[in-house]
Amino acid sequence: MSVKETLEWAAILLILLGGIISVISALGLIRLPDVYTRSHAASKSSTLAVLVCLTGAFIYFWFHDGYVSIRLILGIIFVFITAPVAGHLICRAAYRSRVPLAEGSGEDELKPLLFANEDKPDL
Amino acid sequence: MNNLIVLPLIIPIITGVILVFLRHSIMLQRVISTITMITVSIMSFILLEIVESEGIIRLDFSGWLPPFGILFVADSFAMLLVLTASIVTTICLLYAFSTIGKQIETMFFYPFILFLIAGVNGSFLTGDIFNLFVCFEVMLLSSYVLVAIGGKKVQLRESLKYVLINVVASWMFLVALAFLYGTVKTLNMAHIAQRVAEVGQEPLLTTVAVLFLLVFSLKAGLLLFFWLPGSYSVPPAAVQALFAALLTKVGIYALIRTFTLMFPLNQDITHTLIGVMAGITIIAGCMGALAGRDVYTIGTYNVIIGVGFILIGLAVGTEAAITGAIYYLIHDIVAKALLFLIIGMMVYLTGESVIKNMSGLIRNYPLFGWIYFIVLLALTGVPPLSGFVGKILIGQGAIEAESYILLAIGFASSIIVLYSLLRIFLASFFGETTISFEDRKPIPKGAYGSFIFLAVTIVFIGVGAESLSVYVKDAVNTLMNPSVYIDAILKG
Amino acid sequence: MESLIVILVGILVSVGTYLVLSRHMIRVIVGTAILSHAVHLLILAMGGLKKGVVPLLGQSEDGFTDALPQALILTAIVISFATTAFLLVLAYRTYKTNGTADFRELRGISDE
Amino acid sequence: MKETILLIALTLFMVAIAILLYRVIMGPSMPDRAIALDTIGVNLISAIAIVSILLKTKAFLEAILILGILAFIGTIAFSKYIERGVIVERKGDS
Amino acid sequence: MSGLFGQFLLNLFIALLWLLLVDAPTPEITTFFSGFVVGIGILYVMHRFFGTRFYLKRVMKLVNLILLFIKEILISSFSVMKQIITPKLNITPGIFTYKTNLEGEWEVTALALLLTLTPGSVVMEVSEEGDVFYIHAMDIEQSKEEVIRSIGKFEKAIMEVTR
Amino acid sequence: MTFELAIILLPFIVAACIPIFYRRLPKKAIGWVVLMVPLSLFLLLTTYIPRIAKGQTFSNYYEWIPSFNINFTTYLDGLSLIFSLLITGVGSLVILYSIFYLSKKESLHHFYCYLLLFMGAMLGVVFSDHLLVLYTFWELTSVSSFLLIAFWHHRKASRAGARKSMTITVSGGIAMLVGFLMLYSMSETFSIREIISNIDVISEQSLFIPALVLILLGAFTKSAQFPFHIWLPDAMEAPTPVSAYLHSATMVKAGIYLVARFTPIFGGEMIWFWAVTGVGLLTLFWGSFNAVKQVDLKALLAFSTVSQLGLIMSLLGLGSIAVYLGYSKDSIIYTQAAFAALFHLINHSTFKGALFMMVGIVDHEIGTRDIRRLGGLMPILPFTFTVALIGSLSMAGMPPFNGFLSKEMFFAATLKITQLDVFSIDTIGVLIPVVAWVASIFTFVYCLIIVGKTFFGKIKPDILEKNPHEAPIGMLISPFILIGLVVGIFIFPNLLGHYILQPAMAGIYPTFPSTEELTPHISAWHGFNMELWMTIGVVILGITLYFLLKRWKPIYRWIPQRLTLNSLYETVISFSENVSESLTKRYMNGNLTHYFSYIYMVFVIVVAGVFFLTNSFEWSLVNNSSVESFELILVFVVIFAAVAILFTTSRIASVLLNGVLGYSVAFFFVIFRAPDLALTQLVVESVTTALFLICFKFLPDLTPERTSKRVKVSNGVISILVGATVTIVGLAVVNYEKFETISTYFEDAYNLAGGKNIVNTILGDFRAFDTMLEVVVLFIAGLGVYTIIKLKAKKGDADIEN
Amino acid sequence: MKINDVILRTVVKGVVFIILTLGVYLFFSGHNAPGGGFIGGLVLGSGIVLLYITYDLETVHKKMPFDFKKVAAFGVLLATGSAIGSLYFNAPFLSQTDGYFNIPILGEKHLTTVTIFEAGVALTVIGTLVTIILSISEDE
Ligand code: NA
Ligand code: NA
Repeated sequence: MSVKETLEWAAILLILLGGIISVISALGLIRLPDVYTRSHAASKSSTLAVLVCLTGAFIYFWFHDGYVSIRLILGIIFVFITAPVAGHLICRAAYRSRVPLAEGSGEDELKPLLFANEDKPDL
Repeated sequence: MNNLIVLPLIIPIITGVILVFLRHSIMLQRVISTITMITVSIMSFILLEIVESEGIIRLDFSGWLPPFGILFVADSFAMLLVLTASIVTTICLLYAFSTIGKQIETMFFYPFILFLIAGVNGSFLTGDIFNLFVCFEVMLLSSYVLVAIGGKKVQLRESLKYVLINVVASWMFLVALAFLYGTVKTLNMAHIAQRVAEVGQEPLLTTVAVLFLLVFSLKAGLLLFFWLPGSYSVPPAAVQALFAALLTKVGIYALIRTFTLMFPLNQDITHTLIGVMAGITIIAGCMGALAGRDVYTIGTYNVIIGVGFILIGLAVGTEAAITGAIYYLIHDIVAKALLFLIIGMMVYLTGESVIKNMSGLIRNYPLFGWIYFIVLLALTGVPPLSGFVGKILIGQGAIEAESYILLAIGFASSIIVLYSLLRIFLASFFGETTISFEDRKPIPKGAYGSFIFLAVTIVFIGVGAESLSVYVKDAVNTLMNPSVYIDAILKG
Repeated sequence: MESLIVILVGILVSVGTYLVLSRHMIRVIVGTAILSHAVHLLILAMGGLKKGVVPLLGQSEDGFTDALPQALILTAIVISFATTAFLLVLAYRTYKTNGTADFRELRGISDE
Repeated sequence: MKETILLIALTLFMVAIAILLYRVIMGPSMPDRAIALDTIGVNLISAIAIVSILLKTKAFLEAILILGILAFIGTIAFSKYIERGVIVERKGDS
Repeated sequence: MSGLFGQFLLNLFIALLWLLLVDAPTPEITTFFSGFVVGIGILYVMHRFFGTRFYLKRVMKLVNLILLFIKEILISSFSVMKQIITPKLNITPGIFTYKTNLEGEWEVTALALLLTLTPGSVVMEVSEEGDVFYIHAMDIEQSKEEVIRSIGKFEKAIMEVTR
Repeated sequence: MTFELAIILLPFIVAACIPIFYRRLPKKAIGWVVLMVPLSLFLLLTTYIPRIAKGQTFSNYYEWIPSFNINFTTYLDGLSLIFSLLITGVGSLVILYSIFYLSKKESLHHFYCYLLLFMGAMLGVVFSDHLLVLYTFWELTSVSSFLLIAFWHHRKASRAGARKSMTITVSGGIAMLVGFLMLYSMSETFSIREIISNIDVISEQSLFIPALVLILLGAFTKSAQFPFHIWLPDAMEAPTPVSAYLHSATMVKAGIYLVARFTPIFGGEMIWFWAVTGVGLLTLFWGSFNAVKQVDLKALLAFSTVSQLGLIMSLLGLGSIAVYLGYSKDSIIYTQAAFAALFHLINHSTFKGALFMMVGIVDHEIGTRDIRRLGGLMPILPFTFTVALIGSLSMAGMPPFNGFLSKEMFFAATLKITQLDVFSIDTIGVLIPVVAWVASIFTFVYCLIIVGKTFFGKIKPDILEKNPHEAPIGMLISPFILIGLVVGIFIFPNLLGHYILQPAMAGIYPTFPSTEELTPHISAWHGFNMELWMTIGVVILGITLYFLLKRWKPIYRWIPQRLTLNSLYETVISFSENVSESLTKRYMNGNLTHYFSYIYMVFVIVVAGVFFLTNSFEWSLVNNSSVESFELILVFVVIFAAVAILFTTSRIASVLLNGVLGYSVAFFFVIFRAPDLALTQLVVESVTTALFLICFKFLPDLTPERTSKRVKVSNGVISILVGATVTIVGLAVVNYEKFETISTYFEDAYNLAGGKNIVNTILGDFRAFDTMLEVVVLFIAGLGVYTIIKLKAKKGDADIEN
Repeated sequence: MKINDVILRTVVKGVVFIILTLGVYLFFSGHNAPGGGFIGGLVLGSGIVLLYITYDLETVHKKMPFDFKKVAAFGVLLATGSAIGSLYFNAPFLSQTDGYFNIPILGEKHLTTVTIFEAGVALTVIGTLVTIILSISEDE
């Protein structure tokens, strides 16, 4: 198996890996108890899935077609940068719109700050 | 020279856009829009002359030969309608100047009107079925805004219904287009006609044709007119007049074009269907007009009756009937515009729309009243006014084709038209005057000007019907012989 | 595939139609959006699906998929977008002035 | 073989999307749906990449970037909507 | 002065981006120029937004930072997936605070992003002053320690790029 | 321009001038100026008499719309001449009378303008050979009559009467027009003379009888024949000169004219004979019978007019038998009925005109026309009394007045016809003279009423208080001229017969070789024949009935008020209005959802109906491309997302799910090799979703649909049917592979348009025009959004519309 | 506690450049690759909308003081105007020409009038998109 062939296979396996990670994190979105924990699955493992997959695709195009796709790199960078931001924003929005934490959650240092006076929330 | 054909569409669009920049100079907007529409009218007339003398001319956009590119086709039928529509728009603009109010004028009223007429003219001229869809949308979007312009409660309510129904209608249009492309694999109307003829308009193609029938019926208010009375009652009078005059006519135009050019071969199904729909439309329109207690209801249902009557011409399909349909189409554009301008003025003068709450208008506004009387007679089909020639030709056609039921419905509807319009005349124009001559609101000069012009046009179309006949006959020749159209597009 | 898509279109149309027959403005508007999706897919299906390569010259020169429906859909999408934007605004203005988003209450018979 | 694996991967992504659809439909909270939709978008990115390989074309690579951008903008919009009910504010620091 | 310089850098960056996007077989100077022109256009539209510095000097540090990002996402993803796959969920989510020494929007942002990528934690809020992070942890016992352990490392890596 | 055209045009020209110049004239002068018109025309027309009497006719042809064979052919023959003389002659007298009758406070310019309009129109009717031009003038007479009836339009009754007359006469006119069109389709000419000359070809065609019926409808409505006569009494709301002119002397005779004109065409038909004779006799009887019970003198005259018109009509019917029999020595005798018709037509105009003017004077001087309040006026209004007496006796058919002559001829004709055994006359034909005779008795009675109740008996005290006196001389000139004619014609009937009636007979029987034999010698005394006995019977019974009036008048109450034709008419109108209203309101209820249901139902019924009717369904998978498993999953994702929207109760969820659909569609675009579409769809979908969210700030959340299960089920059924319709047609279309697509042309995009992206070259070049307009659409939408938001109705702006 | 948008704003500042650049790129690449006036315009418009979402009307308007209605109108004028141009040369309406032009600095470039047309399209899309979003957001 030539180097090219090997790398192509690596790319394809990366893509497959991405698919597996994706399914797992999707399951996470079903399984985890509240929106905050689900956002972990979304902003981390789902992101990883796409990054792995795009990397695979990048490698494949590079070695199969000899084509270095800047778009893919940009896509990777973009997803990479924005995924945590999205997670952050959604969590904040959820919290401020009073989506409750899952039962059995531990301390909540934000609550006294935002909803100290439950009757008069400072929104 | 062929480039001239695009002017009735492109001039209004460009000036419309320019007027956006002149938002706050109302005078300038008025002047420019008037000049624009006069120019378009003149251009249309010149084109009509050219087409009549030299035959169909077409403009292949970007120079792509049919059937590959989009094209405009000017035949006498299209040009007659473009000319009439442009003239009527000019008049409605004149009316709008003195009645519409600054607030609406600064809200791009004139651009919307110009876009509307651009869409209308485009629909008449295009030779490409998908482009027809796009032209419809130009017209519709403008009409959406114009129904709601003013922002009154009822306006918004009715315009929302109007928009939604038209959105669904446009959706049906797209479905029809999908099926059309899926079968004949082309979009050029002449090419479609050729291909449909090649396989003898097989059953599936007839199904597609019927789908188009429904789509255009929704636009024309043929049977599916539910949207019409509400939405035509709410906008400012000038807009109402334009709507009543033009919008349904575009649908009618499309129906005539579709079933004379593209799908003329299975008339047992298509034309029978059109006939049944036209008959029901007229009956329903008559019932609505009879039931009407206010000017808007009576007026809008008369629009519906008119639609049904014209389409009897198509359903009957003989040369005389089609000729009549064209005459009646032209008449109806002018007469309905005038009717709605008058109705609008009545409401403006009295602040009322229920006829029994108005009285004796003719005492204070004699000329106004007599002009209404003229339009009443014209719409009834009393000779020698505009409705007459079309009516008798459609009648002749119906007799030739032995469509006696349609004949009976069509001619009986004239009685209801007369009865309903006479009711307005007797209740609102005649009777005791409640306001003294000194206290009356004056009718703006511009409005009077537009009334008089349209009334004169009505008389002219009737008395001078002969002067139009050369164009109408040419139009009919093309409609009755699709090969004329097809050859003009696909050969040479 | 074409048949599958046509059936899918049919299902979308049913859903869209049902929504359009609702009383609430938002449902109706969402219904029209779904109808749009459906018809776009339908147009594409009518040109034949997966019958050729991406209609870009220079990548592969044999057997392009039908590009014309794609162009038509593009136009349709934009028009549909324009309409939807206007529709939404009109809907909320209507709601604000008439005080209801229910079409049964927007009949306008009562105040005549 | 390669193609089969790619198809399997593609199917996996689709399965993930189908699972995520459950979250979009069931909620329960709005942020849940938003996250799920965002994730569907992200998964579609992968799917497009795979389809590009399968179809041997570079034509869809822009779509990847665009989808990334849009998923991001969409999430911002949603979170603002959920948080403030308004997406575009009139004045700063409201 | 430094603002203008930063903008110039940004412009170059856009031109570069352009060059990459155009994706010609061989990068050409003309393409770069057109990219520069595009950049001028965009910057003209945007220039008022650009008030702070942008340093491209320490590329190496940046690469370092990027690698850190990649490492973090790998670790954290796998830790999340582990949780998901574990038949029985055994976690105690919660929210805790962290006060940072970093200042300036780029620094704060970078740190927040890094923290979000850290296993088990998502930054939920930043205080008005921009110095306190409110962090949601998937499992508060474990994450709080991890965050506090690695946070100094992050701050250093960021400052190496920015200062 | 010929004289004939000038004759028609003059009234119109003067009418058009009145509104322009009336302000410059003294009020009184208008009438005198207008009087010149009919007077000069009358004089002009009299110059035609000798030539026409010699058998000459005058025809001229003017082009109007030659493309559709609509031209203006004037035709002046004996028949036209009679009518035109009546129109101008009576017209002159009526205008003269009006000058004194109408107060100067009235809007005289309107009055004379309408009157001239009518005159011109009426002349047009009788001078037109072209059917459509005839129709044109015909409708114009209805219109001018409408305007004249509504002259005092501030009165409710005037407006109602005007509406009724216009509705009925125009409807009849429309029926007549259809009949004309049918004649045209059979004969391919609009010329009456040409139709007559082609009659053999036409009468065999299936449309012949329908045309006959329709044309008769026109004639009957116009001439107030039963049951259409109901408009005429209401038309008495018009000023009395109008009643005298239009509603007794001229317009109502247009129907008579039409029947006379068309006798050569339709005369041979049994249906024509029975319709014209039967309806005429029925009208004659019904009119006279009802006249007796009237208490308003004008109403009485109106019914009497109805009755007399019926008489003339029935005579024309009787005369038509001669056309059936064809020219022969024996058939000539039946033409006498038509001759009598023409004769009575003129006589009626004279005495009825006089009587109307008499009533006008009574009304004018006494202030009422109610016979219950009148009486003993003979000493106060001696001249008027003279007019009343002579007019009434003539109408009653008494010598020495012209009515006697024509009445006798009428009786003779009815008797004569019974001897025939065609058209089942031998069985029921005996009724003809009987009805005629009975009707004449009632006629006699009401004539006595006119004179007796008004001028004899005791004078009512409240009338005396007003100190009434005889009318001014100006008002008496016209009635006296008319009664002069009444007497004059009795004395010299054959002068009229020879110069006026004889040439007109040629118009009714053009195929008969000589008019000489069609012209009987009229003599007052013709021995004690059956006719005379009938007359004597009429007098005896009439006088008896008059004096026993109180005894038998209650029979009028036998007919309940609800069942009178008038209330029947009102009921039909209000019933159809109410039914229309309730039906229209039921489906046009403003409910958008219902409208959509109707539209979708029509969609399903029509499209699916035609689809199955034409057997269009065909489906095979031959043309289909393969399906991969991931695609299948995607399809299910789309289906689930779509179905979920149906059940969601959160607007956000529905919009998000719509977003899922949009993204999925975009992915389909990817799978189906449409990169540009995918890109656009992605962006548009996102922006649309954002727009939804932005607008949600102003919109309420979804509420559960509060609809009944029935509605839900029916909506569900409709939706499924719509979807199914699209699917089945779609499947058939997929299967339809007969044409090569035009798209292959675009594959040469690089050489043709210099672009490698085919879709983009289509959008930017091949179909750039679509793109250009689509940009405009987008722009309109953007501007529209701005307008809708910024332009808000002001608070004070009440919703006056709707 | 007031919302501190520092993370969002910072990232968006960076991301907007990518979006805008991509928009311009898509605009130009349309003729030979996916893209074109519409998509370019939409992406550019989305970029601007992103700014509005991230900041607020006032701030963005201060920094980008355009009347987007006029931008859109100008776009339409450009699109129709480029079409009208062909009337001048007596070519069929909307005729496009293309050719290779030698431009200083840039060297020989392939230019077509389609580009002007597409620029009009793009401007209209941007203008309309932003107008719509702004109008709604400004509504009370
Ligand atoms: Na659409
Ligand atoms: Na649509």
